[in-house]
Amino acid sequence: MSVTPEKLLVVNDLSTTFATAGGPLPAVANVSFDLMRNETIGIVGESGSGKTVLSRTIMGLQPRTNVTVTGSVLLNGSEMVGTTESFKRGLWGTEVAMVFQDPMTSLNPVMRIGKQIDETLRVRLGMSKQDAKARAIELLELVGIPSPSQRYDAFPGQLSGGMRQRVVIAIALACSPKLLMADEPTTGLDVTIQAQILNLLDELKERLHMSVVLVTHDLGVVATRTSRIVVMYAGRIVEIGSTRDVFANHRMPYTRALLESSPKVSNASHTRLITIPGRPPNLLKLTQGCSFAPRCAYASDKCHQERPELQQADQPGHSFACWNPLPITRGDSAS
Amino acid sequence: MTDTTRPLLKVRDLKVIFGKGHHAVSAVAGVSFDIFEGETLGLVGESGCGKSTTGKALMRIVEPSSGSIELDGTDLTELKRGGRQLRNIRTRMQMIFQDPISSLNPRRRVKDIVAEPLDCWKTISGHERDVLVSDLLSKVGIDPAVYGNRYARQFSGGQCQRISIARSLAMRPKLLICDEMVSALDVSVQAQILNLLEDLKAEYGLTLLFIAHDLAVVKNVSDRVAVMYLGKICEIGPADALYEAPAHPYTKFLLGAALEADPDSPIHSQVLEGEPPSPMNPPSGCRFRTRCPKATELCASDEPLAQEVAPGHQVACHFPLSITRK
Amino acid sequence: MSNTFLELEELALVERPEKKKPLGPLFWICVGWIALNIFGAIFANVLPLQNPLFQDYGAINAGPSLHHLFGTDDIGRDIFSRIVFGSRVSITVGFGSMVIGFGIGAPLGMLAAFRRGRFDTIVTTFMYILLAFPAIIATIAVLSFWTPRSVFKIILVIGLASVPLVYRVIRTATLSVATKDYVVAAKVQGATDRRILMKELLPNIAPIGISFLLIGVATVIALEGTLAFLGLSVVVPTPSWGNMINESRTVLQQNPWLAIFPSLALCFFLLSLNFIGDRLRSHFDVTEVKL
Amino acid sequence: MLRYVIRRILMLIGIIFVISIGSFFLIHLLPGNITAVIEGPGASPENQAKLYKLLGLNRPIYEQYFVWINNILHGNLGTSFISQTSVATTIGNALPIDLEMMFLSQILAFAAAIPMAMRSARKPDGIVDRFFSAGSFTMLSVPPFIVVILLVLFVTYKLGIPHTGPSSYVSLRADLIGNLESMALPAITLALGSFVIYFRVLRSDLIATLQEEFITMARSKGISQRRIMWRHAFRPSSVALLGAAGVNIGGLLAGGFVVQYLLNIPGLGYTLIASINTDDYLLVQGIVLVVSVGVVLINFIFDFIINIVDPRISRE
Repeated sequence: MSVTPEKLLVVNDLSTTFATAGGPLPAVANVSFDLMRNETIGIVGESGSGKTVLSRTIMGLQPRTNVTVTGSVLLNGSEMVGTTESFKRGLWGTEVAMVFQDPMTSLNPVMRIGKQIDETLRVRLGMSKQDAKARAIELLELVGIPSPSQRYDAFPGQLSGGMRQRVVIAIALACSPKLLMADEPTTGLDVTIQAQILNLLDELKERLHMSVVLVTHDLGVVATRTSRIVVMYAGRIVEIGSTRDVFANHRMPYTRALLESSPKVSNASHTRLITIPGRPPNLLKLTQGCSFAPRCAYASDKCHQERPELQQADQPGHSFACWNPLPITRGDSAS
Repeated sequence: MTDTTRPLLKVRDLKVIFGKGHHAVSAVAGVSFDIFEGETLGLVGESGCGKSTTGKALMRIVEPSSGSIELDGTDLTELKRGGRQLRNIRTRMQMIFQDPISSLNPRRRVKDIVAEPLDCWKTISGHERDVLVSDLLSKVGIDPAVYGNRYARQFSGGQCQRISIARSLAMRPKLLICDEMVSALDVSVQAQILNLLEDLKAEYGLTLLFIAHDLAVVKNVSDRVAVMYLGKICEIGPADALYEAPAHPYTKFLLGAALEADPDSPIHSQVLEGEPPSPMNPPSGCRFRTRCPKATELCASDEPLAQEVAPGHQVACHFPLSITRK
Repeated sequence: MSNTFLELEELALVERPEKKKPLGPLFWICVGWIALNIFGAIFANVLPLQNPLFQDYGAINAGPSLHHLFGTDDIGRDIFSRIVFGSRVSITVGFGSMVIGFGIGAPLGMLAAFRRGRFDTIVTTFMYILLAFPAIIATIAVLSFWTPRSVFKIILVIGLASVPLVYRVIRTATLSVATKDYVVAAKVQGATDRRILMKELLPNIAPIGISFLLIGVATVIALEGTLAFLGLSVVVPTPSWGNMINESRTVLQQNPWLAIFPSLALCFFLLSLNFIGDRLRSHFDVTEVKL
Repeated sequence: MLRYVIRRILMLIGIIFVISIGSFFLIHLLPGNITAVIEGPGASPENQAKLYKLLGLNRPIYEQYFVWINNILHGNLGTSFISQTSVATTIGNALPIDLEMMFLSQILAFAAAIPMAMRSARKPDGIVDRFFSAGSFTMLSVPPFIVVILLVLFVTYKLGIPHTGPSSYVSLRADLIGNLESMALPAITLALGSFVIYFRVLRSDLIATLQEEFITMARSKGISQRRIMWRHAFRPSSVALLGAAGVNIGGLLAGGFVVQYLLNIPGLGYTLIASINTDDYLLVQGIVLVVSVGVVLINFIFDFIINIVDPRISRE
């Protein structure tokens, strides 16, 4: 295999375009990044930034009709783009698994949760009924569900949101995947439950030697739990780098806007928030320039006419897409 | 700006019970607080703690089971349901809802939505009404000439929330209840709305009850903050002081679980275990005791009453965390 | 404040594009067909049609010709004219029953869903009991005992039998609207119940009601056809689509036209109604209510 | 769950009570002297006395009802004064034919609707789906009495199989093959009507279900398309289908009556129409009562099945 063993996932020039009544909608455009083994990477963006579509395209879970995917996704040496569903089916669960955003809708409401875990074990690993049940109960215990053998027979409706998300994680882990895609895994949950789930994911990642892609709109979620961050805007990567660089040495004005417009617990009460005007753009009506230019305080004519490509920043592995980048303010704090 | 001496709204022992008999759920189990004229009181808590129900009960959208709600000396709980007096007093207190899109009728024009309270009460009409509506729309950043005649279904979440704010201000209310008004919005839009709210509060001399689950958002807008758990207020105090030195163990856990967008912030491995008990069958004594590491027998037998730990800072706990100020 | 105003100026505002499909030419063809039928029914007397009861013994069981466009039946009556006159019964019964059904069911359903509480519980329980009652059997039973049969009685019986169904649809539709925040918001502004019903609820329920009404009319017309076919509708020789098809049975071999033309008239009318109803339903995006 | 079952059973009793009152009062819609109208011209005083006793006509109306219901609970639906046979016996002879017809038609309808809906839902708006949907929509507008006429025209003239007279029905006990032959046309007619409804309901629910997140979740587990369709999508999509089936079987009766009437199948429908035409009011009343209770029971059973299929319903 031509892939270096450290790189579990290599995404190269990946684009996902939906055919809609209003024309082609480029939900993800020319995205490239890679992921090491045992690494956690964060993908951050607002709604419509393409982060969810990106995570599904990487898995090959995009809808089957009215969609075009180009580029390449190398997952542990296997190309995912352009392959058949049955080929991808062989990788789903064992190589890559997914934790979905809303635990209320991602479990089958009329199937007992035990059966939903069993199914994977029996179909994918060919386990016997008894073995699968025993393993399912182990998995429920692993994700911290109290009295797992009783919960095995519960329907999803009988569990709280936090418990359901634990079950979703148990299903994802059933066949010991090497890569876990977590798409907004804590968005609908309360803060205290969110902390529990994020800690659980961290702990399981270490125990099971997984890599994790953590997709979220919440910078707080990725700040302390990822080594690198991808910032997305209007379907493109606008900045990518180590978590520290993105937070402290960001060069793209949008990254700064995202950081500064979110209120912080450490702010004094009545702190005036820094806002950016407008809202994320309509992907059907993108201009040829930088997508952020209409909202950007630093935008020049060039920004409106020509799209900036990702360029290397001072720190290794840190790039940004901007014609008028912010000056480096806080110096090099990368360790 | 803040007249902290005169309470605009006095809430005493407010209870809301849904259902009857075995299935009764006390969503709000005895809540008391004051909101002073010109201040913003933040009401924060996790889902199911009763914060939204409290907000709705204050407007009597949800019927309180007992307790009193006094606005400027009038007890709302004594007014006849559906009566003119109750409808009238609602013009002095307004509410903004969580889901911006569902809070506007998709089949009505923006202008008519904003004018709805005026048309209900027929305070002004004709040209005067149109001028006021245009003025309100401009104030919230929507160009009345361009967008006034559009239907509500054509607007995005942030814009719908602006229209909702314009509508709520039409009758010049004194109190605005904001129920999770920014939680459905993207961060960049959320910041715009929060700033707009602060500006309008100053301009209209509003008093706010800001209900939200997001601790950072609540702190950013509030003068004082009340923390709810399982239908009761466990701590209330000045925003900065409460966040800096929480006296209730629950508040401390809640703040510890809040994620800071800062790679250097510590990960709290000490997270709150378990999940809140069912409000159908709440624990005896202190409602937090089943998850509290400091709970003793006293907590199981006696319900803690609110006690003052610092001026204006009250906590309902038998063993409040010590407050040390620098 | 002017800065927030400017923030929005430069951006396209309409972000939630309406995904509506246009109604399409087929929709308007159907509307036209229904209109034509109703026109024919109303003006059948003044239109240059042959007498539907006149028996032309010179042409018995004749096929279509210039003189008898759709041919004649076994006693020489003109089929075309009988179909036009026969539409009167179908259309009157179809719309008449739905007027009764909606007249009673719709206001009750709206009120129950809006008021909730004891009124809702009582009315809904009562309606659900009636709903479980097989309306078709009840209709057949009442019509077989309540003689002599007339259009008015048929309308009354079918109309009353449809009340629980209409009630359920309108109540469900109202419930989904009445729990929306904009209804609560209207309450908060001090709107009276009457105002909320008229300004907030009605405009949002009307599209659902109209599409259901059209599909209901189609169902009733099919039912009337069935009743007529069984001899339980208007008394012969008054023509109706159903009894014409019934009469054709005995001469099916000699004169298939007698069965085919009224059947086509009935089916095209039903198809148009169903199509209009269905298209309106998707046009108004009525997903929350299953009809 | 138990609370739910008790509530449903109480409701069932209430409904049957209402039905019995409704059926009882039907008789009172008749104009003039009831005994004379029911028995028609030439009624013997002896028969009049019998009917008088059955209805308890000299007592107050509520007592009349109790006399009547008491008789019915003892299996006495009265004796037809037209044919001089027991109403209960007549119904007992006809009922099995209806049940068989219903059973055959529903098997056919489900056997066609389920695979076709699944095929359609797999690619909504694809060529196959458009064809199936347009076809089913058109058929929705063709009432069963027209279907049966067209079928008869087709079978008799195109296929050249003569459609025989009143004796065409062959009983199940006499000859299985002959019975199925005589039941083919009515069963197909009724099946078509049901199929259209089942196909449309299941298709739209399947399309909605397949867009749910838990289906994507199931895909991401790496299980086959077929398994997803049957194990994950079908069950949550079948609630509306079962509901429609419960309601449809009631509605099917009218269609069934027409088919029996037209094809001379001596089921309840045929008997009902015949008794209406001969003014055999007691027989009409008996059939209405039996059929109504039967429909209600079928609905009750379907409600029950829905609860087992979807545990969310009884929990709320």
